[in-house]
Amino acid sequence: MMHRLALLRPHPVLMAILTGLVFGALLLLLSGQNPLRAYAEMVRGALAPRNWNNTLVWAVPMIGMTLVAALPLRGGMVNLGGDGQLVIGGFVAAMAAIYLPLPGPLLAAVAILSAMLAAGLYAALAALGQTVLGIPMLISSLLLSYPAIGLTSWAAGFPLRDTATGLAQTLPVPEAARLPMLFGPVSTGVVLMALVAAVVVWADRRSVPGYELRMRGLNARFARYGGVPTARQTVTVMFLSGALAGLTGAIIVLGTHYRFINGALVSPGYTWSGLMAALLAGGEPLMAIAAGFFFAALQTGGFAMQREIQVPRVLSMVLQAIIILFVSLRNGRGAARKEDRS
Amino acid sequence: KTLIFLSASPVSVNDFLQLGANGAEKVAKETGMDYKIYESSDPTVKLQNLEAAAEEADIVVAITYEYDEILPAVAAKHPDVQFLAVDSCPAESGANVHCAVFREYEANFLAGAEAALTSETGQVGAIGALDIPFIHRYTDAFLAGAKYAVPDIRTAPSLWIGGNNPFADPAKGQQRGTIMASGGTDRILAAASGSNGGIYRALGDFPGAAAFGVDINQCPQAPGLVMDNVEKMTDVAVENGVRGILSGDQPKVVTLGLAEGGMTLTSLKPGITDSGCLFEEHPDVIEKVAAIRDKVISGEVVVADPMAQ
Amino acid sequence: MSPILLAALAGSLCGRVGIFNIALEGQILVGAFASIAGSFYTGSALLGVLSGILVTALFSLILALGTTRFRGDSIVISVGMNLLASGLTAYLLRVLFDTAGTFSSPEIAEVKRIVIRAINTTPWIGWIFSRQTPITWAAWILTILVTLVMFRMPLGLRMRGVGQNPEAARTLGVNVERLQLWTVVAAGALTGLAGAQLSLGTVGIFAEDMSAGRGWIAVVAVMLARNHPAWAAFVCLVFAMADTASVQLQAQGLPNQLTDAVPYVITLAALVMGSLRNRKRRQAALA
Amino acid sequence: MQWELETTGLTKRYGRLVANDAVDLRVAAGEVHAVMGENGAGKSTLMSMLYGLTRPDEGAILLRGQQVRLASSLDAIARGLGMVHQAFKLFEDLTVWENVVYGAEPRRFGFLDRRSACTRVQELAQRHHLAVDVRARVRDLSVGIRQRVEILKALYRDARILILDEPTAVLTPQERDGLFAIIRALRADGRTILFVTHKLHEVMELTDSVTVLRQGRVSARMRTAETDADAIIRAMTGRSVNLSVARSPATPGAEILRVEALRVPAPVRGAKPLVDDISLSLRAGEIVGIAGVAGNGQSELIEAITGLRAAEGRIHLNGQEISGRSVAARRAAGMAYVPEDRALTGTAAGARATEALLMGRQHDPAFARHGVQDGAAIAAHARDLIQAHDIRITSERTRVGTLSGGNLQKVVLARELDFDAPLLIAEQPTRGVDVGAIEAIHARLVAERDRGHGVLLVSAELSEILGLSDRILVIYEGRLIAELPGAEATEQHLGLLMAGRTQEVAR
Ligand SMILES: Nc1ncnc2c1ncn2[C@@H]1O[C@H](COP(=O)(O)OP(=O)(O)OP(=O)(O)O)[C@@H](O)[C@H]1O
Ligand SMILES: Nc1ncnc2c1ncn2[C@@H]1O[C@H](COP(=O)(O)OP(=O)(O)OP(=O)(O)O)[C@@H](O)[C@H]1O
Ligand SMILES: [Mg+2]
Ligand SMILES: [Mg+2]
Repeated sequence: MMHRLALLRPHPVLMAILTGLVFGALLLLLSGQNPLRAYAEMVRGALAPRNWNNTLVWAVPMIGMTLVAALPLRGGMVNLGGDGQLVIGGFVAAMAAIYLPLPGPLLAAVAILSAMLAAGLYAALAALGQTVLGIPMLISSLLLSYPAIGLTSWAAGFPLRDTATGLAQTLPVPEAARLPMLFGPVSTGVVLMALVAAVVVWADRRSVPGYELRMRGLNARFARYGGVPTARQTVTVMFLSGALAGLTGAIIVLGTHYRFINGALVSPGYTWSGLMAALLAGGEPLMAIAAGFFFAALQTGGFAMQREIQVPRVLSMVLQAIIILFVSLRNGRGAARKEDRS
Repeated sequence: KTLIFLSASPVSVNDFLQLGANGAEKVAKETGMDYKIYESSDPTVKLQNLEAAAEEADIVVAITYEYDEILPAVAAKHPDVQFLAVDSCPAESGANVHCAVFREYEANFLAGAEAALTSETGQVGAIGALDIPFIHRYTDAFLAGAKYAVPDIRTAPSLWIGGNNPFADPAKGQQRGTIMASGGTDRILAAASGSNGGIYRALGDFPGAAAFGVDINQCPQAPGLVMDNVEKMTDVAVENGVRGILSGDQPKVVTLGLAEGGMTLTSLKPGITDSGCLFEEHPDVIEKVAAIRDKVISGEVVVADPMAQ
Repeated sequence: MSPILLAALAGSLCGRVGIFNIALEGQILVGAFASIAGSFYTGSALLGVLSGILVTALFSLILALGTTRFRGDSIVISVGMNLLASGLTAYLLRVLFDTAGTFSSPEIAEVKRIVIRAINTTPWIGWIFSRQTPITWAAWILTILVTLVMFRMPLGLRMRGVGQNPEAARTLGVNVERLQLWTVVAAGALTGLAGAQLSLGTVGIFAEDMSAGRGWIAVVAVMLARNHPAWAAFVCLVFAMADTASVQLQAQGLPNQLTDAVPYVITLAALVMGSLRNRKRRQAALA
Repeated sequence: MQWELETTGLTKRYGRLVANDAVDLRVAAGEVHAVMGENGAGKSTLMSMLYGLTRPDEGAILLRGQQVRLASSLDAIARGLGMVHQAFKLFEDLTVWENVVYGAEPRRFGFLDRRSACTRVQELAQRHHLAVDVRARVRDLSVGIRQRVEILKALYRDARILILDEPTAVLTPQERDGLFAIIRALRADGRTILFVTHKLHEVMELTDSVTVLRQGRVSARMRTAETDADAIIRAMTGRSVNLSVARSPATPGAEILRVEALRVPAPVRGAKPLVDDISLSLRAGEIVGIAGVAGNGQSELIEAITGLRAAEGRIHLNGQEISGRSVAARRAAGMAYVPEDRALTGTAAGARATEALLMGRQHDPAFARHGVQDGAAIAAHARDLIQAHDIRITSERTRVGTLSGGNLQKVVLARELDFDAPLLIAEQPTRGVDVGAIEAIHARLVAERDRGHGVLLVSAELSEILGLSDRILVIYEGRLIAELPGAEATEQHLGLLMAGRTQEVAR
């Protein structure tokens, strides 16, 4: 009955977006700006052919971190440690690319894989904290972020610093390990991420592990009853989630910055935006990717808006937040998740 | 013609960015150019903004080291646009890239000397936002200057703000300031940008203690608590740079220190009266500091660049 | 540490009535902003603190109504609120005060600190007891008060019941949603006070994102203390000592990037040790 | 005549479903009044309207002739109504006295007056012969004692009219007799009791008058002394029902399941193990019933056997040792399991029928190759099961959360029977299922046995255990305390055993 009602409701997400835009317009009016002009700049800044590349560059890590959050969420788990996993991925990718004596494309591949492995293992630590020690994953994943950020930032600032610059950053990654450019600032990272996203969507719908994870998200007890090894699943899913974060970090390092720069992976807030996109979609990967893309466009548009008419781009943050809030109020989602949290 | 000022973070976050923006605006007005600011807050957007600026402007001013990586490539793609990198210089770059960089350590050295000469407890220290090489140009040079002026001065180990928000966590600044002052340090260099305010508040509880501000004259912000400021004249650097580019005689790299007037202490600026700073009570000390400055300028005293170590 | 303590009290109140509040970070930020703005416009520290409390209480209505009336998920709402707080304060900073980054002004009246002359400059003791604002002392009194209310007052009994079994509370005539709503709003007032202490009490400055993770530490404290206010206060105390110790470590020459992580690592270690102790117990529960 | 409690034309609709249709209830002061009816007849709905939990769409409630509006249970409590719910509503982590005074606490200077609260609850309990330790935590109490706490809650609020919704469903016959004594004492005290039950003999034994509901309407109103069981059944169902299953004697074959010294430790240190050294054996072609009052370890025993709960001891299934193995491995070794709670364990409300019916066989090569699901095969399988078991559902893509309880149970049964496993564990297979469906499920279980499968049946329903089991094991406080042949067991005998009174049985 409840479900039927939910299906009948007219596009709750669309309504939420509209409400967010209305609120944003009020804020703009409050500060003496023309909302239509601001929104027009935003749309142009995100979607005009000239700016399309920018959105794409932003969307790649954004979607990466969305999947990082969506994967566990699909099974009713929450990974709050995306930041830590992201920096570990980025750092390991940089280290491997700089210090491993491997030729060309192999170097990039090894760098990416080792980033995924390291970040995945780190995330699995939080999962083991839950399955072995009973520390809620919500908290252990969050806490584990801090030492990861601290350690990598120290390493980039001291022992492994590029002394040619005054910054806390590592040496540049050799040319050979860099992801080839496709067009403009868009690297082959886009292709990589698109492939990974497609695999996640497919696995969610068609694979047995995807089925098991979905059922667990709907009712963890039911999944256990049906023979799904939920403890092992927790560890596996967190490993994969972390590995995706590692991939994201590697793509940023090997495709955009060409070195590990202290703070550069965390400061854009991909992790939190991604978590929100995933929550917005209730963990459903395709919807989450769409939401992630939407947020990427919103944020890129926000930057352009600030550039063109000096409207603070934090406005796009406010828009995002309001959309999230309205979607969550309208859907009353998350009933399935309460199971795991207790 | 169009001048675009590029900042890697919102200009009002940091006083020397604001100063640079002021300089850019001033010189644009003087020379009749259109003027725009592009602010970013993130490495990816920084690149987008740089490219958008290169498309649109005739002269692009990019401030801080954060553009070192990306400037050369973008400049190469836009050979008719002139670029001025302020505060840092890309390693290899084309002819259309000019640099104006600072020797911050020189002025910090003087501030340290002034601190040592005015200290009552005989102990000085420095608080930086982050433990990164660039900020050691402030903290280490400050301590070196103190040792130079008063060889038996005690120096407290430097403290760092750190955390999630090192450049804007005044509460942590307050805590660090209190801890350092409680340890008997009464002259403290506050090299932590937005967290500085907290350091000043902390010193309010310790009669006789004073801080050294950075980038601009911060004395009015905390009356009676700031001795002097290490000023970084980014406005001068921008104005002169842009003029030089327009007239076509701007050298590839300009370094600005005490000699060029690019770095100074508030107390050493000519015609300062209403600074609100504590140094005004120590004219004798300022005289000594001015003497040290002259020695630095003449090369008699060589200040080491902590970043070069 | 008093901002963290106040936020942890707020978190344990919410937890007791069955609402998991991870919006503390954003609430502190809103409180910090509102009290600075209030103080700036009225010229009175007291009014500044009050406006911080009031505005944050209003802000927490999002969580209060969202989880009760609209049956939303508290995690999603909280994450949205954190983002909203960060964006909105930064936006208003530009609109109202025409600045970004930090805002300070001579017109901001600060909360006066209570200086105890005798110990003012004594290491440790002086740092801890002297130069504290009335808000800090209030925070400790509130800790006692909240604990008393929770375990010695009818209201606290009702709150605990609502968190455990809302259905049962409802059949006994307790208006569950209303109690939850007011608890979350009261918790919002506490976080508003936390924000006021952070901005008006400590420095008289507002800086973007100046909550800087303190709300998350409070969340961790609440989880460690299982919603017990006194235990949460104890965790906060340990955390604050770890934090102060980490500054001492800096002075020993350890880089701040490493010392920053010390409090979290200590917390993690405490969690691991605690659960190793309880491990046997749990093994009997669902495998 | 002035009725103590009266409703006129009371109506409650849930969408198109009319749960209560113009119900006229008339209860005299100082009587025990039974309300009867099949599952879903509307009994609980009526009671929750009387207690202010649900608001009627039409009609009126009159107390001693006065019409009252009950906006919340607070109103009902204020007017002297008290209710003990079908599912207890207690705070497990709070003490007995805290549970009792909750919402009406004695105060001193604004603080909770714990001492006077304790003494008042203690006195109240003594006066009404409700033996209970007022300082104990509810989580440590047995079901029977919890019920006393519920009654205490109502009495503490000075309830003149006490509503008991299926209070005996979870009690042993002996606990039930204790409850009846309490009820009689309350009646002697001048209180009025509304008593909802499915059990005819209880009505005949205890009550003064009966109201029967059928499909939301009052189908009969009678004095207990002037009626008989048959008349009530006819009023309830419109026909006569025979619940006993016709079955031939068992022909037990090889051993299917052997459990040796199974132990599930307690969650808190020092407490008694939940399952204490249980050994049992089940053969092909027999139904073994496990009888016991809810909460005596039967759920934990089953969870330990199915692998949902860690346990010590050894379990052999089909000659294979399965202790310590995963749920999946145990299922693969030949185990099907109908869990006690179809909505919380047996299915997921958000799952489509295809998904719910696949669970447990997701790795079966018929449905997946190399981890890739065969959507067509899965859908076909679901359609087959839906048809074979006559599950009323729109399509195989419908989410099972929209099904009624009986149909949801069919989904679980269909899936588990389809495993064709030599061992079927059926836990409370007919709980909350209506009479027609019960007949069908019982027939299925017997058919399983006759096909040579072993059935382990857990039920709180004595009639079900007695009617189906070839052998009966009695569980009490985590131990098996008796085994008896199904043919010889009587309800009285079993009841004593379930209460742990082995000596009295021996005598
Ligand atoms: N909140 C509700 N929403 C929709 N339908 C409901 C609701 N509560 C009860 N119903 C429906 O109303 C009818 C009457 O239910 P009620 O619980 O009163 O039956 P009952 O006689 O107490 O049954 P049982 O013997 O199983 O306890 C049922 O069909 C039930 O599904
Ligand atoms: N809380 C509720 N909200 C919405 N619908 C409900 C609720 N409870 C019951 N229903 C609906 O009422 C109907 C009857 O449900 P109920 O569980 O009482 O059936 P039942 O009597 O146990 O089932 P059956 O008649 O198949 O044995 C179903 O369609 C169910 O979806
Ligand atoms: Mg029913
Ligand atoms: Mg009922």
